Amino acid sequence: MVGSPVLLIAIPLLAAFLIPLFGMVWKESVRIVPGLVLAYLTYLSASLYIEVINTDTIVEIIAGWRPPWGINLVFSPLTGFLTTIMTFMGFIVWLYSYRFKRNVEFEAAKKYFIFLMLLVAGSVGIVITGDIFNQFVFIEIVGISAYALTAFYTGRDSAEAAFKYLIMGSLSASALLIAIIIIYSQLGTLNMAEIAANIDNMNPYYRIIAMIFFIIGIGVEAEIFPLNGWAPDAYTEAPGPVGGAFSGIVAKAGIYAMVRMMFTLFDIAGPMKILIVIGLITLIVAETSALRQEKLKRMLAYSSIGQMGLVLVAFGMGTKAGVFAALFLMLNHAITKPMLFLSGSFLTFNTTEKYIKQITGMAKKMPVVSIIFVLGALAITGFPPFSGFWSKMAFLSAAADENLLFIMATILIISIFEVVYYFRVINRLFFFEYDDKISVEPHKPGFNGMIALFVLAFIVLMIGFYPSSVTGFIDLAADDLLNTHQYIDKVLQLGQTIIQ
Amino acid sequence: MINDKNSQKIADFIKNWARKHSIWVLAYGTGCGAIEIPPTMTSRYDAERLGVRGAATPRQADVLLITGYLTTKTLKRVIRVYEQMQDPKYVIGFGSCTINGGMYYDSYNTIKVLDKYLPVDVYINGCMPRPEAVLAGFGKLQQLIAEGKANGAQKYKDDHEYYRGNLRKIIGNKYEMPLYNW
Amino acid sequence: MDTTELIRIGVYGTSILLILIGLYAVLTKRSLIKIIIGLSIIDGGIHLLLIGIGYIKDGTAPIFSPGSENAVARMVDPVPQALVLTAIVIGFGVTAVALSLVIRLYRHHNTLKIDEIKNLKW
Amino acid sequence: METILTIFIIFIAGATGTYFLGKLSGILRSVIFITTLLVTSWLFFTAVSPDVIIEFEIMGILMSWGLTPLAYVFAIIVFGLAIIIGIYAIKAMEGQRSLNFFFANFLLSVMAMFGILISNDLISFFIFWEIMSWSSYFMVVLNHKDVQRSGITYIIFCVIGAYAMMMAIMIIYSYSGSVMIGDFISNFHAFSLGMKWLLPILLLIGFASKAALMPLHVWAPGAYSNSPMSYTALFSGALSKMGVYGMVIVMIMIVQQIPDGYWIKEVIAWLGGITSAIGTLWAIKQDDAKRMLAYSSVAQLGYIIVGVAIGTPLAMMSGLFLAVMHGIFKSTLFMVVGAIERQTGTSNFTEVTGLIRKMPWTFLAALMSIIALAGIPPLGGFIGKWMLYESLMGSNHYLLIIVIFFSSTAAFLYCYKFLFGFFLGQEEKEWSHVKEAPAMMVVPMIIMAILTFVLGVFPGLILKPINDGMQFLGYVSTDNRFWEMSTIFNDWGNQVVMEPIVYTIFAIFLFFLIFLTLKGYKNTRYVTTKDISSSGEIPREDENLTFITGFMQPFFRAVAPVMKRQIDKYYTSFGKGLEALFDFTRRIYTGNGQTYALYFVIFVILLLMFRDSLF
Amino acid sequence: MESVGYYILGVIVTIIVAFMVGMTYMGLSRKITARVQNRKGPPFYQNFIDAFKLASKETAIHHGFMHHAGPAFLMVASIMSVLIIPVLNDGKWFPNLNFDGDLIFLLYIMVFGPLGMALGAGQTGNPNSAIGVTRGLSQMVGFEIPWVMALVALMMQYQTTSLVDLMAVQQTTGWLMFSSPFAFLAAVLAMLGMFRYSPFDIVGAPTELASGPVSENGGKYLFTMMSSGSIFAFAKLTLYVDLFMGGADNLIELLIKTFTIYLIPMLYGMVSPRYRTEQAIRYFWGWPLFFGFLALVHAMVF
Repeated sequence: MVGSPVLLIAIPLLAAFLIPLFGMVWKESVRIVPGLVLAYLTYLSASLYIEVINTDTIVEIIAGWRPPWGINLVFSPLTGFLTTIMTFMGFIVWLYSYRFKRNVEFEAAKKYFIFLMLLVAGSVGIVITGDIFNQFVFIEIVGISAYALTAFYTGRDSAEAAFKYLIMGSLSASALLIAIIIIYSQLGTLNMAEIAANIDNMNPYYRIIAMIFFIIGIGVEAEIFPLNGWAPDAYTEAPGPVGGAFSGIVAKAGIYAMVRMMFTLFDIAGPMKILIVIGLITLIVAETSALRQEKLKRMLAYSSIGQMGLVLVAFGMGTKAGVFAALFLMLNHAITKPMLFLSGSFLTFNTTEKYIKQITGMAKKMPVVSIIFVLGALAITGFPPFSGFWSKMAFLSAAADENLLFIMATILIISIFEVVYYFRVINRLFFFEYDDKISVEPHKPGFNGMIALFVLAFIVLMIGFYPSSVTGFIDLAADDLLNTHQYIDKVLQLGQTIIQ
Repeated sequence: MINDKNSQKIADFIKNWARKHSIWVLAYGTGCGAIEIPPTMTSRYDAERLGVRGAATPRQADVLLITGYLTTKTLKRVIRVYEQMQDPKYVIGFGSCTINGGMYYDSYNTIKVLDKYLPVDVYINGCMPRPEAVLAGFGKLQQLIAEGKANGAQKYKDDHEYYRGNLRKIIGNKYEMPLYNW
Repeated sequence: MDTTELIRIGVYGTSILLILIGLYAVLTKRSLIKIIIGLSIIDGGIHLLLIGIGYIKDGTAPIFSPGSENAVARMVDPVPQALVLTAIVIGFGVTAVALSLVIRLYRHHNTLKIDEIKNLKW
Repeated sequence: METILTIFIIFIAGATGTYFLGKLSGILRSVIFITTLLVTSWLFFTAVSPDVIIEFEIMGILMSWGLTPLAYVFAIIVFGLAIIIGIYAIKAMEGQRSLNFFFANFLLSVMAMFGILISNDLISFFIFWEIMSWSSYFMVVLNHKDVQRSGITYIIFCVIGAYAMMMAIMIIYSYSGSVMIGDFISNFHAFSLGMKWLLPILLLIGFASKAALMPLHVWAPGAYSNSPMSYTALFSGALSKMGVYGMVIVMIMIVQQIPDGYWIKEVIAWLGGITSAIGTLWAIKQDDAKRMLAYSSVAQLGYIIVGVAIGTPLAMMSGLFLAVMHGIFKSTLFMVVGAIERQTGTSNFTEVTGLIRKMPWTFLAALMSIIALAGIPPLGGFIGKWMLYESLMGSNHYLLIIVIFFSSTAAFLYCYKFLFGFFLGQEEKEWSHVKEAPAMMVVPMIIMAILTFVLGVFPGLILKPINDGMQFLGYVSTDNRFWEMSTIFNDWGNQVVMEPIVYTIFAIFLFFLIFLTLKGYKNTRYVTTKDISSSGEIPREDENLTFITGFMQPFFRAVAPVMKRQIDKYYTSFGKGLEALFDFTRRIYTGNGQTYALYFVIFVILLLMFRDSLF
Repeated sequence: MESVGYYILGVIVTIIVAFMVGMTYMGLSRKITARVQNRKGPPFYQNFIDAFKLASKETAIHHGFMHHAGPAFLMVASIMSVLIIPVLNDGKWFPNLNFDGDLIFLLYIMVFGPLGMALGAGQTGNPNSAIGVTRGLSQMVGFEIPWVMALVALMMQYQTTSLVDLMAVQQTTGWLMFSSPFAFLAAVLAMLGMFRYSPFDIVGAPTELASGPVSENGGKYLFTMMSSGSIFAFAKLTLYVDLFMGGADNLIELLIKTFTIYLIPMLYGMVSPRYRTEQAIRYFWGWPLFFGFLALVHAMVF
């Protein structure tokens, strides 16, 4: 064993506290240490993941308390998959934002990296924890760091965005807490496996109420429709890499929490109407809103929300193929959307408004970044031979298996809008003349940022040309999510063995 | 193929016969004389029985019919039209005005003597000449054609400078005429 | 209905009332500060609820001390208390962040009216 | 198996090389570009045969590549056009923007088309289809002209078609577990009745959108006219034929298996007929040559679709023959427009006139292609038209024949307008400096023009592969029944022997041409177009006497009721309405944090209310 | 299989006969018009004189290649159509190219001439020519529709696209004029436009367009056009006779029948003023189209 899953949470938390101390010694370490930490986390997560695939799920017990009572971490093919993506994306975001803005001085950079560490720690925690209250705590950690990151820039409307996020976040935390209270009062336990094992004993009335509050509580992070008013604002006002982190890390954690709750905690088998309905509404509202956006990041934000809706629909089908498609969509989205955010952030670097019209003709000045942006756009709209196509295909195939023709049609129609707004931007970028009056001053992207973009672009192309490179992992993860009994057994057996 | 004089004569005879019986007229209705053309062509006098027929453009016409007085303003246009016509081509001066100015003998802006500007083959006298006179004029022209004497075009070709000089006196050098179109 | 039930209903009722009051503040008050107060009231209500489910009549502190091993039945459930402590801490943190944001907002917009702070929309 | 893969690799390597090495020098770029095209074509024509099939697996889906005889016909179009247009493009694109991108993308497009033709399964078909879509999209907007309007329109219709197709493919995959076209066809009878109707219709929407069938044709004018002409030649000539290719397969292999599928055929055939009529009418109205040819392409594709949809052996043959012919003459015309635009800087009839003496070879190419387009006997277009009419006659589509004939007759109007507008009419001083296009552009055009003639005399040259392709589609061999090398037959055994006719026509033509030219040759001289009989008035040099504005006005006064309703307008207002609606709905995000909190509460209440139906 | 020389001889004879007959008919038309207008009128051979004069007239100018080629195109169309249309029923006298005389081929070759002519007219650069051409093409779109409908009706009724077959049919069933009256009506009304006599003389439109497309052509060009026009007129008349009146067994019968047909547009034209272009198109899309539909219905029912 290369390490323990607990390190995945402990190290970034520790790093977050130590960064200011390092900063006192050597200012540059504020920027370097997070990178090292994230690189290590990625390595750790990946190697653990490979081990998990080859052997068995790791269930880690914290502080010696046995699973039904104590907190346990579950590092299964599913969680390992997501953790690896998250840590990797965290590393990419670090790579990109290392000296993101030279004018960001030491204090700001310190805060930024502290909160980034917290964000990654919280997100990873949400995914690998096996305890609902613990999950709540991690959600709050993610929340607080996200508020802080959103409000990173002073002098803009970022505080406003952060405040909206905060209102929604605390309301949702309250709802989540209520759900936890209901479950605890009914079942007397907080352990997911235990809850899952006993969920049938629960009063159906309370069960549904608890589920509703869960959905609401997690829905804010998962960006489902009526609860996502904060998201466009936060994505817009947060620094570019943070937007990437939100879409690549936080939203994934939120979705994970939601589906884990639906699939494992409440052990719903078969299609989940609620997820499909919410997902579809989210998708439609977000994509149609994105169609009319004037700001680049805001458009990307709405697109991100829409993708989350799509993922929810895919999960909602509840079949193996649906889950597979959903995980594939998550993977692609986690890679592509940060790519768009990061490259878009380079393109609009020298403007605070981030209007789409301000990138008119930028491809002449920043060709490589523009091409990567286009690559991302083509991938996310599902044009072959890029990565998005395969996930979209998997999704449609899953929907067709379930005979959900209406949903297929709806999603394809909505995809047309998606194509339209992305291609509008591409047109502006490439096929308009550079205009001194409206276009922004081009920015010379840093070396590290370009590396980050190249890595992402490589992954997009790799998945696009050779999807089998990732489908095996996704397949295992999907199996893991669907096999509730295995989960319960794995966690509770551990408790049994320790008792014996 | 047939180059000797006799056969040339025969060919000319046939050609002239055909030309005689097929006279396509471009009536340049410059003055009041134009009013006499319709009666000439229609039922009562029916010039068509002689093979006389209107032509729409100078390219197709054989005869340029100057009906009446010619103002200095229209002169260059008439000459232009004449120059655009294809050989063989003939000019008929119609009415007194084309001969000596007629009732416009003292007008400051009409052409008194058409002969100075265009090689007129046949003049038709009268103010106005009645259709009978017009038909008589066509008859005279046919006679001239048959005899091979209607060689106004040749005259124009030979004395081009003379005609051009007269034209220049009227319109000056302000207006460049294009090259002559044979 | 014995007193336990009464107390329990009382606690639940109070907590729900608190939550509703907080919601009322959040939804209707236009001042940012009042909204934050509302959020805190909601938090308070939930904490009360959380404590309430662990309530046992004449309960003792959940401390295993020598000599009172047989008092396990009368012990109140320790978990909600642990949870509520955590939740309070988190609530405190959130409130602190919120207040700092309010300061920023006031500097930037020169107002605390929430419906005047909507530069980001649509 | 390696050959197909090698061709793809060469294409990709060529595209990459063209893009990156092109930055070093233009000559290198051209050399790589042409070499790629030549090598791939050579490999294709020599080493690819219908027997070879590659199979491989992606994401657990079995895919296979292999050439079918039907695809071979279209591959001839694609590769033939690609080479000729490629040579043309090198010179024609000189001095234009983004050359590296253009040539690389050109290769990608050709590769995508080749991929479509080589695909035996729906997934790789779709992948190449989409590659073709976006690569052609980038060409449409490459000129930076009317980008947001025509470009977006094009991509919308691309994706509408593609998504309809994808939906069908996914249904097929999930129902039958195989994406092979062959499996789909043989298993089609096992689908439920609803699916039997839905699947072909979805697939047809996909193909029709590329083939610019009537309600889905609105992208064509903008897209064709805005891309560089060197690409539009390929776009209209070869790329739109991919839609036809798909339609052939669907109409013949699948629609025939539907009970009452007859109606689909009828509807498509009528749509094709109406498309051709409407396209022709709008083509006449255009003042810009590119737009005119674009509408003309729409109309011509209408004929092809009629032939394909009717589906009798003769009709199918005529449709495919017309597809080949359209590829030849329409791309020539687009090349002509490209040459004119390059030499004069504009492609508007109302601006350019009287180029015939400046660009005689271009005119010759244009004349031949126009005659072929109009379907006038000595050239190839006639063969296709003849077979089309005969097949319509033989299959009792009498009203359709009237519609087709109307559009074909009305086509003379724009044919004439094209020749007159550019080449004939008054020679203006403004264009006196214009020179003939460079030889590298003229020669391809002339080659194509000669091809129209050759195929007019010997239609058998192309009818032979078409016959093979049709045998693949399940028709009985039409050997010696519908065609010989120079003779065409109809359903009732009537025949036309093209050779003597063509020779007679040329004999008569040459006789009178020589007569008219040589009679009195010594005394004859050329005069400019200023020397015209204009009532004696002498046109000044700077005076534009050309009659071209409002060219066919009387005709349009007669057909005004038909022209009043434009489908574009409906689409535009629909789009505007949608955008207004979305503008309204996105006001849900009011920007007020309190409102979001309210949504939160409402959401809770809603979920609680509908908990029974939702969970 | 006769020799090629025999064929060529037949072709030349056919052309000459067509030329003579066409010219004579046109002369007769002028004569008859004159008589109707209470004039004496030119002699019936006036057109020959005109043609000869035009041929003998010098043509000193040309406007370029298409100016030569335009009339040649016109000639191709008229000669090809006269070669393809069977002149007589047995075909011994005029052994021409009529390979089962295909009707669709004929339809296209017949519109080829006007288009070529239009190209020739285009190069002269005269605006009047272009206006005339647009009018002519527009009108063509007008009258082709009822004409094609009539043909389609015939073709569908007898399941052939061959003119020879249709002629053979009439040997047994009698004239198609009586068995398919609506087709005949539609075709005859379309013929009015085809012959371009008044009221459909909008192409040349004397005094309005200065003879339209031919306004720059004199001498040899006009001669070619005139002869082509006469050959073409003969071809069209023969086509009508072949289609609707059972063809002709000998030349006399042919002349009688063709002249009868020829009288229709001629007499109609004498008493009608000129239409405007759109009026002409609307005319053809009115009653003729209606008759065309009736013809189709008739052919479908019977």
